[in-house]
Amino acid sequence: MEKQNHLDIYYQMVLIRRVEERAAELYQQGKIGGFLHLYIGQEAVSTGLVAARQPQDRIITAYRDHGVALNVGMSANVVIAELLGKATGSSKGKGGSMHMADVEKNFWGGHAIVGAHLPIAAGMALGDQYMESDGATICMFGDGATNIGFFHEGVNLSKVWNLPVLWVCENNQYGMGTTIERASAVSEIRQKAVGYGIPNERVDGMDVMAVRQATLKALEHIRNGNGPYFLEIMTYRFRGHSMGDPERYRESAEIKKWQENDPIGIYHAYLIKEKIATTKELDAIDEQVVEEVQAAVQFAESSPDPAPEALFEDVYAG
Amino acid sequence: MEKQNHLDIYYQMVLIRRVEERAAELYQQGKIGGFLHLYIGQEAVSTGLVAARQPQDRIITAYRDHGVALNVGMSANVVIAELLGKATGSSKGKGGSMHMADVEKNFWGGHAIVGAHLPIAAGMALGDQYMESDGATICMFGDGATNIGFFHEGVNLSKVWNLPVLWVCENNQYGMGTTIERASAVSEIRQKAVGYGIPNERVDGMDVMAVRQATLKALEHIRNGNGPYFLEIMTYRFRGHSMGDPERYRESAEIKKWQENDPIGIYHAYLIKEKIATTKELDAIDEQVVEEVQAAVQFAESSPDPAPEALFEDVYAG
Amino acid sequence: MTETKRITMREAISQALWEEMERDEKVFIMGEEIGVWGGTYAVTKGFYDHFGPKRVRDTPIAEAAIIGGGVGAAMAGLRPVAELMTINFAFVAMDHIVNEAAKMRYMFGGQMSVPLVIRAVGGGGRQLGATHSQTPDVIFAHFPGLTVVAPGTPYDAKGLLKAAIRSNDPVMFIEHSTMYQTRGEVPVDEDYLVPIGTSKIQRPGRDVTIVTYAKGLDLSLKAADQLAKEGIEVEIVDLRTLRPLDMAPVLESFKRTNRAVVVEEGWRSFGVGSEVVSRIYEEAFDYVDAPIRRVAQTEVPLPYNQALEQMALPQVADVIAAVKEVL
Amino acid sequence: MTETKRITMREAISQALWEEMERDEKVFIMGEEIGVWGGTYAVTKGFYDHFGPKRVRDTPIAEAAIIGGGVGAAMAGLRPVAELMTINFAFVAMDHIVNEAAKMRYMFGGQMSVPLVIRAVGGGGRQLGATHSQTPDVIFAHFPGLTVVAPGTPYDAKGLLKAAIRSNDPVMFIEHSTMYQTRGEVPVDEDYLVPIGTSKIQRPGRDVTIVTYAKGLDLSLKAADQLAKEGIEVEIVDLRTLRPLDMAPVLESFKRTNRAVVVEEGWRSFGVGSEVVSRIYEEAFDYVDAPIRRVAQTEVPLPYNQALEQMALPQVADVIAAVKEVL
Ligand SMILES: Cc1ncc(C[n+]2csc(CCOP(=O)(O)OP(=O)(O)O)c2C)c(N)n1
Ligand SMILES: Cc1ncc(C[n+]2csc(CCOP(=O)(O)OP(=O)(O)O)c2C)c(N)n1
Ligand SMILES: [Mg+2]
Ligand SMILES: [Mg+2]
Repeated sequence: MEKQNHLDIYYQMVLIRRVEERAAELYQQGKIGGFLHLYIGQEAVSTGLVAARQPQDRIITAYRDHGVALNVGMSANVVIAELLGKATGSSKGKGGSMHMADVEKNFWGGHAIVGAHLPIAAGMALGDQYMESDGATICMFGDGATNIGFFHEGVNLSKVWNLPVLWVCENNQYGMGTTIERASAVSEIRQKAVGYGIPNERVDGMDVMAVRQATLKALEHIRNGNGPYFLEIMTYRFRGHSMGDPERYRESAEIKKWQENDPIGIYHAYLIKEKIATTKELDAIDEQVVEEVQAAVQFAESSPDPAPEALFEDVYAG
Repeated sequence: MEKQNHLDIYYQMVLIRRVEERAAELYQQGKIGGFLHLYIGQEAVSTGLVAARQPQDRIITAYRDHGVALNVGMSANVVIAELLGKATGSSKGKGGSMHMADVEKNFWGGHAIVGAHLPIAAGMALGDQYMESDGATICMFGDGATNIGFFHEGVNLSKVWNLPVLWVCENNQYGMGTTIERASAVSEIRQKAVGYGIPNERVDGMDVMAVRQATLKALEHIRNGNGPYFLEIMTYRFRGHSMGDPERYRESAEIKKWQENDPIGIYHAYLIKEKIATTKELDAIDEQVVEEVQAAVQFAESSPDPAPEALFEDVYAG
Repeated sequence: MTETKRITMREAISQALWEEMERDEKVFIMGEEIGVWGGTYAVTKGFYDHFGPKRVRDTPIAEAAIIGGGVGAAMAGLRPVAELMTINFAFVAMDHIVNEAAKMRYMFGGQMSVPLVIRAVGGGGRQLGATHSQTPDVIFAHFPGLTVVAPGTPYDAKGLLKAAIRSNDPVMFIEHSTMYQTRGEVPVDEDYLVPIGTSKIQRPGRDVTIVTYAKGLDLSLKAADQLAKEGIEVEIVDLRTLRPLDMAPVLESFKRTNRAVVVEEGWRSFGVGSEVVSRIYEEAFDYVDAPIRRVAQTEVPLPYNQALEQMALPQVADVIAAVKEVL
Repeated sequence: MTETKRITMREAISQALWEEMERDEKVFIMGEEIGVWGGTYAVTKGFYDHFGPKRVRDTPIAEAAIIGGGVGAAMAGLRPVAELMTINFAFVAMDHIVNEAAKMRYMFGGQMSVPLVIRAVGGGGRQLGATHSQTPDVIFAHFPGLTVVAPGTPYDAKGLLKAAIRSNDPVMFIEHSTMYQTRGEVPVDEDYLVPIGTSKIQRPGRDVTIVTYAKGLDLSLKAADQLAKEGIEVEIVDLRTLRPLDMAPVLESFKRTNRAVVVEEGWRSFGVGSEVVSRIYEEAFDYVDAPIRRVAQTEVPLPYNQALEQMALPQVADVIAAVKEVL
């Protein structure tokens, strides 16, 4: 990996963090409505995945989607504008936080119905297989999502049809307020892949390099025509499930413990220790991000609302 | 096991066979409408299961339900009357072949939507657990049914809540015209149970004693409070999926091979060999069954259709 | 006179659940985040601590198992109240609602009952986007065998939910996410019930009949207040139950006013209003003085942007305009 | 004059699929038993041998994967025709139909298209029991973003299915299991299409307008023949598409006849008829000479027993009686 790649990864993780911190403020100010699911604490997962993919690889995820959006190169401008429901937002203000997407960048969206995008991901992978592209589809979902029927049907189909799909369970150990043990028959999620005969691996999701490495290996397996692969990536969300979560279900000590494992901090330390970058260089990135986010908020706030006619647009392709 | 139990098992298997042979004729004569799924070839499965259960154990199955109906002690009269849609049928002529049930006998029905009865079975088992009964729920389903989301959700829930349910996959190797390999990620169905951490076993479903034995063991496990158990029972249907199946998907040689393994023939030989019964005794049962079925057809044919008012009955309990 | 207390819709629903659980050991609740979390709309806050994990059951995210499990438990003799976190997730459990719960009794000639209540909160107006903002009540009402209840006041919510829990049939009980703070007088008596399948005049008036339910009641009451200032007195009939649909009070009112507007939050086409309009014409044709109007949601998936979303949702002003049109 | 050939509904649908698969490599079919078996209604017989397993894809019994997979493949640029063995299983895939396929484009501001056709055969009358005999077409028509087509003649079936496959939107294409043998003239030209969203007069007449579709058309045509013998000339307008609903030919006809009956196979309450009736009154109030009548299914889950089932289903005699009532 080139130095520039490393810096870019660092940049992406910091960008996600800062965008979301600002989003939380904008939410508190009533400028963002609906649900807002923050990715803070989980940045290494999407960043590592995207760092390992090729342009022809699709990515699709659930509603906790700001990370992927920024990783694939959507600007903070269109992301924040979408959060504010503006016409300049990535989904023209119609999608909001849960529905970021940029099809040009092969990011096929955040999806709000738990697990529903798994069969869809299988279908997209079928598209690539059918058209003999060598692209894979990376499909991310939560630990909680592995208990819904959609998971079963999507994963089973991928194996039966040997589809080029990388299943990625982001195991942040809770589905809203429910621990894995209270919702899932097995608490090591990768064990579920065994029931489908799909090769699988558990990965430290606080270490962006580990995620990238595992993803590279998995994508190679898939690109060689071996069908689906399954990653369980261990992570933790530092914030509530969404804004307004009373968080009665976990101790603050547990959160603290995980926060000491901050994926950005870990990567920062790694870059310094391995002498890949200097503190000064990273500080410069930190500053750049702050400015970028500031500008993005300004862009978004000064952007127009969708025109009334927009209400009727895009119901049908026609 | 007492001799009488053995004779009763033999009787049940022969009864199922003869009732269904007659049903096939009645179907051809246009006296039975809708779908008719024959159990011929699979008799040892339901017979072995029911032979092992206690009265407090519920049983529920899919649309291929004549076997269970007769095993639990529903008379050939009410079964055939139901096939003919008569008022004297077990579901008053409203259910037909796919919807036999006798709640008094703890048989909770044949169910026509593939896999939908699995979550329902989990719910019934919850009922028993909640009410501190020591009954278990035996839930039967096909190999094809293990690919639907309902399977996943029902089985997962049973493990999470430690429910007293015995999952029984009747692996007859086809879901309609589709072999397991073309529909399921794993071709040994019991492997799916591993993904839920549920103890499991594969059983020879042409051997009624083997089915009974495995069921006894499984029910004991469940009754001891250890939660769900999973049996994969290997069997084969000698007839088409339902009446009118073109059977383009399998060779007649394959059917022949399995027919040599007739569960009734095997059990007959066993009873003689082990000197449990004499040929004469078994012949007598054969004859008794023929008469019983003949009488049942007469009963059914001479029974009245439901009264027109019945159309409006039982939509609501009120 | 019956003693009453002024409480919110949230409290009314919560009390109904609490009281019925206290009254009957066989009543229990299950659903996503109803226990430890206390319910995403805080309706079941405190239940887990009081009733414990046996009767307040957090479930996996598995709607078919929630409803299917509820159907099975009900068949086994319990009285489950299964909660769908939102009605939008009912589509995930659709088969168990319309094919299993609704048909079980009939299909087996009356051998089985499914005394299951499905609580589901729906409605738009909270910027939750297209998949999370629906008011698809009408599609459930299409299925015989199901009972569909959708109250618009705390009084009705409490009385109907208690009646639903005591009913031996499956009941889809629909709440509206923007109405939990709605206040109203509710009897203190723990045995008061509102009979399922009865419509009710919520506001008397002589000029126009508004037929509505749930969120539509809210809009209609506000519209009525404003219209009253202009001397227009609307009578508001609240359906409360969509199946079985009680048209008697609607027809009785219409035969006096000879004019009607139907107000609902869901999409217009193939909505609740279409049925109500058809029935009025079928059963009171000779009393019609003006074309009956429908107020409903613009037929687009609901957008996130607040202004657009509000444009699509029916508003008080739309109700007022429709009333004036039929006058 | 266009050359035509007399074929069955089954052949018409089969030809549409075959021709579109020949025309466009991106069109493929997937579903349960459509390949090796040849389709449970033999519609895709011979397809597997001709097009091979890549384009004729047997699936597991997993309706959410069939429709969800179809949505994904469509998003990726293919043109899947996903078959639900029967429309009753659509409930298992309900979320993917009404929340995913129908909303994908809107929710992402037009970035994605879902050119998916969902073929589903429905209808009663074959003694398949309550869960397998439904005609729930109306509930799909309630959702904006979805297109719902339900042809009643081979001509329309072929032309509409071809148009559906070429459409860039998700289309629910509903067939009726008792109509596969219905015969009619169909153009030989492989590029003839029937535009989606257009109703059509299937039989001209001056006395009463019957509005119907699918199986209802069958009943109505038979009723019309009998009524003609008594000198009553009904005009039959076939909706063909339920969403978007084209009311223009209905209103045009109604303004001439001033009398209407709406005929459908599904349940009456909250059915297709309610919407049609409401729209006629809304848009042609001054032309109404008699209350409009609806002919529909009795509101019970369909029983297995043949006599009872037929009692519940609308019959030709019911159509005739309704026509006489409005005259
Ligand atoms: C079908 C469905 N059921 C319920 C919900 C409500 N819901 C949204 S997120 C969520 C928890 C999901 O947990 P997990 O999959 O672990 O993802 P995480 O939020 O932890 O990233 C739930 C229950 C939903 N959106 N869709
Ligand atoms: C949800 C659903 N999808 C499809 C069908 C149609 N169908 C009925 S039986 C069947 C095959 C089931 O196979 P399996 O579970 O192996 O049971 P078997 O018939 O072999 O006993 C199918 C596809 C259905 N009834 N329900
Ligand atoms: Mg999680
Ligand atoms: Mg099978």
